[in-house]
Amino acid sequence: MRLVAENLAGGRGGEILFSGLNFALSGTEALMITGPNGAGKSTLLRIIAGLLEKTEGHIRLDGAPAGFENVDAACHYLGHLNAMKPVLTVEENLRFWQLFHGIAHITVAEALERVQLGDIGHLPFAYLSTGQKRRASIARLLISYRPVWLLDEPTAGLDKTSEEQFAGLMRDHLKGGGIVIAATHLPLGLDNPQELVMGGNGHVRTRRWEARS
Amino acid sequence: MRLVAENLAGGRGGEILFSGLNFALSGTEALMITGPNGAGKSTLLRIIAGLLEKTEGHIRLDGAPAGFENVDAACHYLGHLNAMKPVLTVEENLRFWQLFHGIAHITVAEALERVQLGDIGHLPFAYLSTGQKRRASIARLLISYRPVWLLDEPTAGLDKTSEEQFAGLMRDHLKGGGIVIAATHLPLGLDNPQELVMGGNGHVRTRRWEARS
Amino acid sequence: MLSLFLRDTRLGLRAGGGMLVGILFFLAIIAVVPFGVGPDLKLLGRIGPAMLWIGALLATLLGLDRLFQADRDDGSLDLLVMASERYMLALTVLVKCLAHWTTSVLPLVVASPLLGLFMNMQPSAIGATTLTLLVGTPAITLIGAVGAAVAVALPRGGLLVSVIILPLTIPVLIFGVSAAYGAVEDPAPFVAPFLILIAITLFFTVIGPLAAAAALKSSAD
Amino acid sequence: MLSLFLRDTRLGLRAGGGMLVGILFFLAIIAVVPFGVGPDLKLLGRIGPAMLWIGALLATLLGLDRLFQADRDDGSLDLLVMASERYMLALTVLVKCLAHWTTSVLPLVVASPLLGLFMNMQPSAIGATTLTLLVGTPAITLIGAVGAAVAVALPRGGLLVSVIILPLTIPVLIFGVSAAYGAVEDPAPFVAPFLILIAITLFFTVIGPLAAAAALKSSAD
Amino acid sequence: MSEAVSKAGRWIDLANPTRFINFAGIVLPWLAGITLLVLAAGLWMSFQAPDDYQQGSTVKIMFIHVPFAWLSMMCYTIMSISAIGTLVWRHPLADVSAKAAAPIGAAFTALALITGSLWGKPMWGTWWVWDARLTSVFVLFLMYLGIIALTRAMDDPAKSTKATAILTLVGFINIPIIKFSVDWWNTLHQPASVIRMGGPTIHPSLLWPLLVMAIGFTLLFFTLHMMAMRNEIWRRRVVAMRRIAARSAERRGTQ
Amino acid sequence: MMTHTGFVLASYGASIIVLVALVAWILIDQRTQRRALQELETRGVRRRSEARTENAS
Ligand code: HEM
Ligand SMILES: Nc1ncnc2c1ncn2[C@@H]1O[C@H](COP(=O)(O)OP(=O)(O)OP(=O)(O)O)[C@@H](O)[C@H]1O
Ligand SMILES: Nc1ncnc2c1ncn2[C@@H]1O[C@H](COP(=O)(O)OP(=O)(O)OP(=O)(O)O)[C@@H](O)[C@H]1O
Ligand SMILES: [Mg+2]
Ligand SMILES: [Mg+2]
Repeated sequence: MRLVAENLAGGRGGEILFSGLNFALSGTEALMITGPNGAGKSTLLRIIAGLLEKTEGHIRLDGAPAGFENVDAACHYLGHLNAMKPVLTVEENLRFWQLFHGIAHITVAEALERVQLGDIGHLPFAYLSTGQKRRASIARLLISYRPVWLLDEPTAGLDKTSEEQFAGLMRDHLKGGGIVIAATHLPLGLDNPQELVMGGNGHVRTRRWEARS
Repeated sequence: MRLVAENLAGGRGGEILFSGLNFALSGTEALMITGPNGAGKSTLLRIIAGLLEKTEGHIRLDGAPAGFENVDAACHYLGHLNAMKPVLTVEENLRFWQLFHGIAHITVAEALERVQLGDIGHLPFAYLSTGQKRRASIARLLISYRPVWLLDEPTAGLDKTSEEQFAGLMRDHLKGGGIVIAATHLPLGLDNPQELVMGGNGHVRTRRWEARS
Repeated sequence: MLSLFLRDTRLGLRAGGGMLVGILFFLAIIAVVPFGVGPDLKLLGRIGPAMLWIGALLATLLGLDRLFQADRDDGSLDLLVMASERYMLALTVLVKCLAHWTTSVLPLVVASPLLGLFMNMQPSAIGATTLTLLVGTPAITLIGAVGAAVAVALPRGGLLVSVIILPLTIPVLIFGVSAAYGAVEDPAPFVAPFLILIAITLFFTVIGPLAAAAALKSSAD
Repeated sequence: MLSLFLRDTRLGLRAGGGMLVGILFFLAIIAVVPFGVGPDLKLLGRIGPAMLWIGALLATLLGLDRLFQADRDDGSLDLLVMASERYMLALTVLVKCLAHWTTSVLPLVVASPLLGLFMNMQPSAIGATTLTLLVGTPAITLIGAVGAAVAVALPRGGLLVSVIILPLTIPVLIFGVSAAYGAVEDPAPFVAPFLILIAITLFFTVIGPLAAAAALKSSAD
Repeated sequence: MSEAVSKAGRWIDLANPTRFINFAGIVLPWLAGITLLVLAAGLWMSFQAPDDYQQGSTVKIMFIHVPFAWLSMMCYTIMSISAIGTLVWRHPLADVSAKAAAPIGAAFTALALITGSLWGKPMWGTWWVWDARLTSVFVLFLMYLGIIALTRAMDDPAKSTKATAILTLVGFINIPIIKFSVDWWNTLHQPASVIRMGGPTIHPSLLWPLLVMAIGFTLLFFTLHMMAMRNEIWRRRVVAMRRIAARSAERRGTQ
Repeated sequence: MMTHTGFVLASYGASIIVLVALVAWILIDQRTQRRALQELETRGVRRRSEARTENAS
């Protein structure tokens, strides 16, 4: 499986934020998108997810597993918002997304266990702390299978332990042949991701991630 | 001026999260609250802000400047949510809060300049990126004067440069005799803050902040 | 899809006052119209079906503006739109409309016979009105869904949604009311307008979700 | 406080598309009525005041449930509550209600004479209805504000309380309409129900904000 | 995408906004002049026209009422055509045209309603009845206002374009209803006497002033429409340039 | 009964008022936009497509 973006350009409100973007990720590879605030990281992720029109270029998934030929359908998108209803319990929320997304992977209880929310599933989502909310949303990625994960600042609000656990989850996903694309300001603890630095003035450059201070 | 908390206990939904908490901060001092997700950091901040009932104990402000005798009235609270209306422009939002909070400090334009949003004030708030939104909320702290700043994960979503700039703003506030209390998972770049580690199991301990990896 | 329906009905019942407000409207009409009509019970009975229809129309509007807005505010809408490969987005819209109708309009249809009694309507008129409401109100919800989808890009579309859709709901009202009268008054036909009403509902069952889906697709940003 | 009023009116106007939408909304509602009850001018003239009042009820309730919810969702409510040392919270509530009333109900009151013409109402009935609307609708807003505050405080139990609170609007409706008719029809009195209406509004001007403020205070979490 | 552009390039070139503005700059003064002349002539002719034996001097209202009524429908038709242009060819000018026409159409519809009411009071004895013709024109007025509200409600025109176009097209059903309401339902209102099968039935002494006035108001409509379109194009440019200014300023700030 | 000059005058008057208001609004709008454009141009802001169209024409 290969996710290929060719000559991608995107913008907001009629104005181009980046253009001529190329990258190719095969299964087990991760891409980190970094850059200053307002550079267009979230915009790029939303374009890959098919939530925004691209101004130019192509994205395609080569050799995708059956059922995931379409890029949108192959992606899990974890945005800034958690996509959970505050009045429903965590379990109700997750069970809904599992049924809705289909292709169940692990059970809701198991997923909650993995994000250390095992005994909190019965609480209304509104009752969770910020980090717990984020972890519950991360559980959403686990309960239905999708080969590509699109993550927008996934670790915002997580404590150190959860951050490491989440890195573990991402590594598992990569090991299983998945792809991870994450926009972030913080190191994510991945082994050797590609990095895409968005300059905030249309400049884009790709490099290998090196541990930063 | 001294902010004193004595034997403070607080909880959520009838369950005690922490108790027997004591701290005292004089002007120019900062307190960082750390601890795992769900430990009660936000709860503690909301109790200090008067938004939640405390289960036990006292908080008082000794020798406060005139007009700030009451703790609530002396605090700026920056929560997870930005308290801005998406349809209004950044400037309209800030000008509203300045008028509403009173005690104008610096002008809206100046504040926007300080958070590097100088020329973006006329855009509707909804058009900003996550980090820009956060910076706009930080500008809210600057336009009206309050001696105490209560900050809940203030740097979530900020890029490296803005993080440093924000550290500078906090240092200025401290230098001016103010107090900063911040709940955070990330180092904030303050010189020598007190640290309050919340254990997630009712244990609380105070120590001096040491740079962590 | 069943899961979406269940979630939305659950939300509607747990949080929203939609159901209640609909019935409040009926109450308001019953409390207020007799003042205008005076003690003339016959007249009251005559305008009963029209009043029930107007009440139902207005009650359906309430809360309709939040049909997609709520999902957009918490980010669910993104995921619903992204899933359009698996489920046609129009189907998702249809299911959401169905859930909205079940929680906020159906109670009102169920309550309408009781109100008919208060309005001194004949049994046949009561039956006909209830039937036309049952058949016709889904069309209003579906038309409203288009308005709600168009306005979702607005942070608070409220009034605008109603304004856009009210003129479009007029045909539903006309045929609903005339079918209800057709069952009672002799010269007026019942079957013809009733069939038209069914046709309108079926038409909007197809067109409404498609149009709303198109609007939602282009609104995501 | 003026700033809060300005912000909320601005929000109401900007998001809904402006004052235009408000007036348009009532025009649309009133246009719907003749389609329902038929073009009988005499009948329209008689039920006119009742219809205007029902339209006003709808307009007031639209968006009212989000009065505090919107502020809570974006975190503003916390800051409003924290400022209760500077401004009494009840005052804040009152100002918010006033802004809501100005943006969504006042246009109706202003437009009601025009609508009266369309409904073929007599000049005296038009005057009386406008006057009662002006005096009575604030009470509906204030009652609704209590409901909205309670709903914010108890997201899951809110429905129950709304069941108790919202029907309180019915008496306002009844006195408003009966005063409007009192001005036209001879046997019915005008002054008595009108005074009661004023009393209700004054009562809720005091009680409503206090109750809502109490609910909000205890809701913050 | 790029092939489509080159194929349709000629069309877009002919009607690209910059060209349109240049074109409007040349045409507008002439158009405005002719409009004024024809309107003046029409006014003079209407005051010369004899009173009607049935309707007395109120027949003078006809000379404005009927053109306003016609224009209200024509304007909506133009908007519907523009809507098709938006949906099918995605032509930027089509959207501008629809948006610019809406307030003008609303004004003409309001005038048709006002003059009709003012004519109705002496002729029918009432300002307003809910008959098919009047009601459908009233609904047309509501549609105009709804479209205006929708286009104004979003500050990013790209967002409301499609929705407005669809709404406009859906509302077009109303136009035949207005036109034929007098034939389909029996109403108080006059049946068609000018634009009808089998030629006009109206007396020439009234017909000529009416026609001249109608032409004058039509010209007025086109003049105003062109001006409003030009304004709209400029407005969009200003918005775009403001954004660019803001963005470049911010970049300077962060670096 | 045959003279209803008031109604005639009222309808002509109303028409003139509405039309004058419409024309005035369009003219004012025109002036506003022109001013704004000029102001932006003096500040040296250019549209992105401007270079392209200038080359083409
Ligand atoms: C508010 C009230 C009225 C409205 C909305 C209205 C609307 C219209 C419309 C839309 C047309 C164009 C019809 C077409 O082209 O087929 C029209 C034409 C006309 N109206 Fe009215 N009208 C009103 C009142 C009146 C009154 C009171 C009179 C006279 C007693 C009148 C006399 C006419 C005549 C003579 C025509 C020309 C018909 C023809 O030659 O086709 N209208 N009106
Ligand atoms: N809904 C929107 N409408 C118009 N412009 C927007 C919108 N959202 C973002 N923008 C603009 O697009 C640019 C890029 O935003 P984006 O959210 O992609 O940035 P980002 O790289 O994710 O930044 P951050 O690190 O702050 O999350 C910003 O300048 C922003 O002002
Ligand atoms: N509104 C609420 N109602 C009931 N319980 C709540 C509510 N909000 C939080 N809690 C519970 O209170 C506990 C502490 O939450 P709090 O938000 O204070 O944590 P925190 O230390 O800020 O965590 P984080 O680092 O994730 O922000 C959590 O276990 C949470 O489940
Ligand atoms: Mg972002
Ligand atoms: Mg927290």
